[in-house]
Amino acid sequence: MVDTSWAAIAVAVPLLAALASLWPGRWTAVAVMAVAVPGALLATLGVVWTVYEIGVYRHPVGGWGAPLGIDLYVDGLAAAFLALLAVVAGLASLHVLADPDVKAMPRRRQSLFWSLWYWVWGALAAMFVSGDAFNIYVTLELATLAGVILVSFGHGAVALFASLRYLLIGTLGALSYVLGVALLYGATGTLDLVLLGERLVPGPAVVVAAALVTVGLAIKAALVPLHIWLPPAHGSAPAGVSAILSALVVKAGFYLLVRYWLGPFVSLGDGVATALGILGAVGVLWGSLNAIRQERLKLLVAYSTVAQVGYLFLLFPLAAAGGHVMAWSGAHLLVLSHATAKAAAFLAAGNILTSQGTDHLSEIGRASHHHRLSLLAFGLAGATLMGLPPSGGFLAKWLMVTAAVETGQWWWAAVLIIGGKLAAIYVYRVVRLGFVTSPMEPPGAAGPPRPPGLLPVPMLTILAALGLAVVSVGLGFASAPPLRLLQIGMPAAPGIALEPLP
Amino acid sequence: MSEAVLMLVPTAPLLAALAARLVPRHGALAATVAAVPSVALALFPPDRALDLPWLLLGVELGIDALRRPLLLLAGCLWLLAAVYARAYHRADPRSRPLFVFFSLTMSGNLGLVVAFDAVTFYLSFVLMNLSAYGLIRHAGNAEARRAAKVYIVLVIAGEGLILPALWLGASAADSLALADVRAAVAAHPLQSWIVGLLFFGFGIKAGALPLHIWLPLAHPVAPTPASAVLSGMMIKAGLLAWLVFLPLAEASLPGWGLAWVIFGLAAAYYGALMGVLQDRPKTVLAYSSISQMGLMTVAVGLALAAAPGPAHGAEAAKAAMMAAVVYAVHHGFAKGALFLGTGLTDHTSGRGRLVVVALLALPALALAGLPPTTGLAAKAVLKDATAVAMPAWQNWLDPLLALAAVGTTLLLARFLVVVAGPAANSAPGPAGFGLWGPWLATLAAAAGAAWLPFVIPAGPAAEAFTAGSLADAAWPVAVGAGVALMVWRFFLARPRARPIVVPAGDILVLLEPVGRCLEKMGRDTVRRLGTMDGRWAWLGHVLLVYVRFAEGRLCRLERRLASWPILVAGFGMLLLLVGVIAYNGR
Amino acid sequence: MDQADIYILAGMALFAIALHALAARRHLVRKVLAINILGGGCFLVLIAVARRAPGPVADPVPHAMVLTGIVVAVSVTAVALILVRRIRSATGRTDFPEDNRDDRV
Amino acid sequence: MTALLATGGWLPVSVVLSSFLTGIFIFFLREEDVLMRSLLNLGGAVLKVALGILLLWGVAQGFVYTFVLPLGAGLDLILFADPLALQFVLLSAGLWLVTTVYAIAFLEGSPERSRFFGYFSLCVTASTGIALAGNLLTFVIFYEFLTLATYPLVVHHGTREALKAGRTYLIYTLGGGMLLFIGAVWLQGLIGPVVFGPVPALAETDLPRGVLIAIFWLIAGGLAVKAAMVPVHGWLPTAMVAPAPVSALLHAVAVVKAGAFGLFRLVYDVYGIALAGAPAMGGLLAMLASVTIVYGSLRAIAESDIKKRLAYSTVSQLSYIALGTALGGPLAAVGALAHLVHQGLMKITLFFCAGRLAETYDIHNVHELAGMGRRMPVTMTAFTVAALGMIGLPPVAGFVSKWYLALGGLQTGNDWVLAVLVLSSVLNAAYFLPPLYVAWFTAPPPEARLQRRILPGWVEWGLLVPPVITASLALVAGLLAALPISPLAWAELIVALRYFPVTGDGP
Repeated sequence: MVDTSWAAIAVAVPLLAALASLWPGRWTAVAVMAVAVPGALLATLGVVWTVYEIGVYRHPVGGWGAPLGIDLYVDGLAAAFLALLAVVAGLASLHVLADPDVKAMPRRRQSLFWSLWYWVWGALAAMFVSGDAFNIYVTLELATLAGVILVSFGHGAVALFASLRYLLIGTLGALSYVLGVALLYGATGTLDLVLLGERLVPGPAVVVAAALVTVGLAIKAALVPLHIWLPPAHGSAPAGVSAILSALVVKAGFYLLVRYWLGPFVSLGDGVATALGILGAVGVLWGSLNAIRQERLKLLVAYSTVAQVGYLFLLFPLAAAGGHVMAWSGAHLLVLSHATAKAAAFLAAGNILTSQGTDHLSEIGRASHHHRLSLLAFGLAGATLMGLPPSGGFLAKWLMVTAAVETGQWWWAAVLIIGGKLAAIYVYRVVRLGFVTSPMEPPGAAGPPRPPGLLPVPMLTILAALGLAVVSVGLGFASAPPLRLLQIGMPAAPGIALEPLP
Repeated sequence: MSEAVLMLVPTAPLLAALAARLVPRHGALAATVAAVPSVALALFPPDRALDLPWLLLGVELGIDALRRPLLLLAGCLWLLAAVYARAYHRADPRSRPLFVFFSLTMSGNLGLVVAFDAVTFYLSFVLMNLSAYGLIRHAGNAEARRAAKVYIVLVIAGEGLILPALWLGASAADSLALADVRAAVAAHPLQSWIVGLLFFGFGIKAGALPLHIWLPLAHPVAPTPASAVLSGMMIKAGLLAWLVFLPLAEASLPGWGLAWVIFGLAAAYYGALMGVLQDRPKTVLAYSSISQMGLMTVAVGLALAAAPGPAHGAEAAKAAMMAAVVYAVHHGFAKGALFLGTGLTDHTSGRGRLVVVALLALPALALAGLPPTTGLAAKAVLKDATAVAMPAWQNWLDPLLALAAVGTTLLLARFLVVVAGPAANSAPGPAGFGLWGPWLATLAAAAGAAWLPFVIPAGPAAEAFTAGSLADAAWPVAVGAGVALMVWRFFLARPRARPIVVPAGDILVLLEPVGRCLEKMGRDTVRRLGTMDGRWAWLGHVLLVYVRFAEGRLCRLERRLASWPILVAGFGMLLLLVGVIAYNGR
Repeated sequence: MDQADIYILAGMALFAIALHALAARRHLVRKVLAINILGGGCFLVLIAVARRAPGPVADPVPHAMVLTGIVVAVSVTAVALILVRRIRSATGRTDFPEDNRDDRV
Repeated sequence: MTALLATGGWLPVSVVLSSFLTGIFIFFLREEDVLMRSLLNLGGAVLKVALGILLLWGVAQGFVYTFVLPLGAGLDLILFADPLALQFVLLSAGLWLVTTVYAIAFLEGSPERSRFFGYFSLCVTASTGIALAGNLLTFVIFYEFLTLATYPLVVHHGTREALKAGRTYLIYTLGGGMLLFIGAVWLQGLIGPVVFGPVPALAETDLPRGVLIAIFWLIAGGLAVKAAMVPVHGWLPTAMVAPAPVSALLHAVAVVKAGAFGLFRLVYDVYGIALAGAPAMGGLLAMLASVTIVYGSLRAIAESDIKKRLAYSTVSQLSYIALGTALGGPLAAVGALAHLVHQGLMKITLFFCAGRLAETYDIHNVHELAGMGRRMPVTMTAFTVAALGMIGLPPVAGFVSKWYLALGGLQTGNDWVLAVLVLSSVLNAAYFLPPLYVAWFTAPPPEARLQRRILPGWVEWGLLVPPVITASLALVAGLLAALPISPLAWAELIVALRYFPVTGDGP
């Protein structure tokens, strides 16, 4: 019998780290990290291994079992998201550890920061392995709450406004969700997602509940037109925070929508799937166009998130139309590669901002040599955002377009492709800066001296960004294991035979 | 393995070119040595062809009855010209590039003579043509530049005509061997196209009528030794090309044959007429070459038209081909001697000059066909060929050929007058043995080479000396000389008489403005093409304006989305939307 | 329509009213209050759902959910109020820039 | 040794990786580590050539090399070595080696060399990847990778002009990549994985004709961008702002050839000539290629900037390959494939020479070449050989490919091809002979007006030897075209495999 408690450990480690971090001091941060990051990675590996070994499983925490205790529900999707969380948050932790902005905070604020940091991590981990609708609400709200406070660590009043707006809108989404869950419970008498699917009888109350759940989660996932909280929040938070918010917290909304709409809500028909797809498509175009006109790097990256999340929603119509395996694989590979790429992009942007004090595009070009590696990381991440090979984004788009072609819905393919080209425009606006011969530094063989007014960037922060970027590109080659993992426990669409697992 | 020496024919001059580049002092010597293998092979030909399947697309070199006299001519002329050039260009500061081009041209010229396959022939032809540009351009003055420009334009045009003909032939033959190509052309559905392309493509080199315009320009400006080979051998390349590519002895094309004959005769008369109206010795000689090439063109025409018949057609055509070759050898040596002698007149004065002019009369008379020169034999062979190949044409062709001889006589009389006149340029130095020696050798060769048994078969050679043919040959010379004398006596000898002079290149003077106009038009068109990309710039501007406009709208809309009432309204609408759709879909 | 249904509808009405407040009220504290009322509406629905369980005893699970929800709501409110105060002290404002037509950021 | 050779797919992978790893290492070198960087560069290049030759030897022995990396969801990354792939691999690897020598000398003392050489290596990685790609997906991956790796080289100078050119480059190539992507995914969505092999993927298809044509033109359109066919050629001349080695290797060989190579794969290995020869596909493509050939030549005449003229000449010459591919018929295909190599050798020589002229005498314009034949005889000789080859004069290699193209046109009954080739030859002469004339036959301006830049001795050699080598190769490739190891013979082998397949395994 395989030990199934790895999932619980993967949740517990960051939560314990959140507690431990409350003890102030830099060494605490280092020590906690030295334990928590490898610990979480190890636990995640355990989860992945377990899923590979025994497939989908439930782990009753403390042995109580549902419905009294809390059951952890782990399938390939959950394991993949856990792994993503561990990798992204782990590398981002390195960045935060070396981030001069964080180091400049007072000690108590630093410890608070770290505590909240692990809190988000723990909340997300708990959410991914949660099979219970209400637990999801709690974890969702915890992640939001911790995220909000982390955003408020950013510079100036803009960050405060952004975090309050994020809090209010996020809570609106969470409450809408919980209202929906209440109605669902009223209709079915269960909170367990699997049981819910079995017991769900479509009726007016269920329809209202589904609408509330869907729209509430859409807010969390920043689906256009409910995305307006995202750019200011992600644009003004500290770099590491923006990274995990954009890479993971937003994806959580999508993750839950997948859980519901490829789970219990399947019986509500394809219409909503198409609507979600259309909104996603609008999001792709709208987010990209807005990203193109941004003058600030972090806002550009933030709007790019709005666009990239839009792609994910194409999963619903594609899966509904039968392009199941391809769409499922593609969309989730896109989640993985986009999360890593977006985190890399935010960390790179943060490095530039920290060093130069501004992230206005017109200013960055003046010190491009100094930001070389950061821009390289951004460029690599950009390849994924554009969907260019050899990156995970490319393969993901290939799969999704194939799904669109196979199901005869070429218009979704058009969205994917046009979005890629728009992404190329905004990525290009940044990447070209890396090649400007800058007037601030006379080029010379001995390497230019640091221009005045630029702060040094710790190597660790750069490496964290580069590492994430490399992961996102590498997913284009090493995509077989994650794709295999993702297909474990993949909800079967009617009439589609799953590929046999090797 | 004696056939392996054939490889030396084109490669020895290539090495000489390299030597001339590296050791400029001995450029002429290298060129001289480089011509030796050709002469030797012409005298002692290998009995087999050299097959080099690994080279290019497969190279085959060889010497046959057709090529042997021409190889002899080419080898001797290049050799003698090289020796001559050694002395002639002793003081020339630009002798280094000259000998490089000289040797390269030689390589091409000799190579095409021994080429048995189309690619090697074409390669040699191109090499010769392009390198000759350097010879013509050598003087570097405006006249030379003009001549070179006209030359290169025609050469490129010629390539453009030759290539498709070669491709068509080689494609149909599925082989590169010239013999196969000829056979394929004989049966090709596009035969007229190919023959036409060949006529004009190689006609440029052979000085065929409307395409001759480069010759009178090029010969006077090229250094004398170069002119000698240019006129003596290089223009024969066009002739040889006709002989090896046209389906001679494979098919009878009377129509094309007639065209060739007509063009040939026209060139013979036209060249004589225009040549008489020139006032520079080398220009006169150039026109003489055009005129003489006309006669060889007639021979090709005869071969082309040779009446078909079992066994007879092929033999007849071969006779006509040999006539062309014999004539080429005769003319080549004579013209070489004339050119080299003309060069000598610039370097001599007084008595020496008189001697030169007197000796120059010998090849001149030979060209006119005066007995007992090679000219007589050549003309006899040509006449025989007419009789064998196209008896039907004989009764009008013979008189016309005789008339051409009158023209030749007149032309050469004019040459002698011009060359005896005051020297065009001051003599750079006295002529030593370095100039005299090769020239005299050329004279000797001109007198003797054609009598070699493999050039003129014994039969026609003996036949040439029968009384009838002697008389036949003599009267045009006499008439020509008489006319010349009369013209001189009653017209030119008067004081203040001014001869009519036609500018060298005759119709070129008319063509040049047209050419310039075309060039300008071409340039303008091309330039307009270059600015065409700019034409689309307005589209970009319109797009840009539109994008800016759209961006403004975008900003406003995004800001409006960010207001709370709209957000909450959006939330509500979405709820409604999802609800309605789900309600309908359940 | 039984009593529970009325409660459910009332909760949803509360939700709707709070939504309106969230949209229409500019003062930050009012928005925080609106969120609280929003939460109140949800809890009311949950309680009503608990009442619908068969048998004499109300379903305990929704009660537990409400309790948890209240805890979350308290935390949210606390954090929101802190943020409002900090906004006030940093900028002297008590409303969002996007709600104020006069000074949009 | 034989046993080692016989083992699977490590060889194609290491061919690709040899430059990839080098490139990655170079990125992290400091600017002043000249020796280390040069050693890495040259080592990678030599290794790549050695591996390429090993691969060639193995394939000649009859081994089949296939490397498969499953990407999940039924997609595979396949690298394999067939004779066609090998030709392009050896061309890229060999010319990369030569260009590396040249580039090290050319960029001596300039900034950002680590970045330059890093991307330079990545470019070659991409082009060998394209060569060895065993299926359409792999091809697309490396094709786009090439775009990304080339962009930094185009904008290397960082000037406004360079950045503008880079933008143009990206607009074109990403647009082309998009078409290719759509076409590839569409095709793959319809028929499953498209594997390149002896039997065309669409050999027995029942897809509607309209769909086939649409997919063909999507893919061909995407490839045509890199192959710089009219009307999507605009990026190539503007990309000439890049340093000379980039123009030489990428815009003469790697990038543009990737497009041309792809067209060959598309016509022969995806559609099969029987299908792709249709008027709506191959026929139209041949027409387009012909238009490009003539148009490129005309534009080249109009340009007096040497590099721009060469660029338009590339536009024109590249379409010879497309023409030969599209015509169908074994001879035309042989011509196309031979030209793939021949044009690379000749054009890279021309760019090398142009770069050397610019570097030594600051010469950028045709008119400034006056007297250069006397001052830089070796360089100008190399230039001349290559230029004459471009015109199509024997015995330089260009003649051979033109010859086969012409015969191929006749073989397939497309007699009009002769007119195109002749017209193009004449136009080629019209723009290549003037520079030769100016260089060899006109007097140089007075010494005072023309300052020769003093370069270190090894730099002079580094700039001189590569063009001499490539020019000699171009000459030898033409002179010894009939030898069994010539590019022509290899092209004949490749074509024979497609037209006259032998039964049994291995080529």
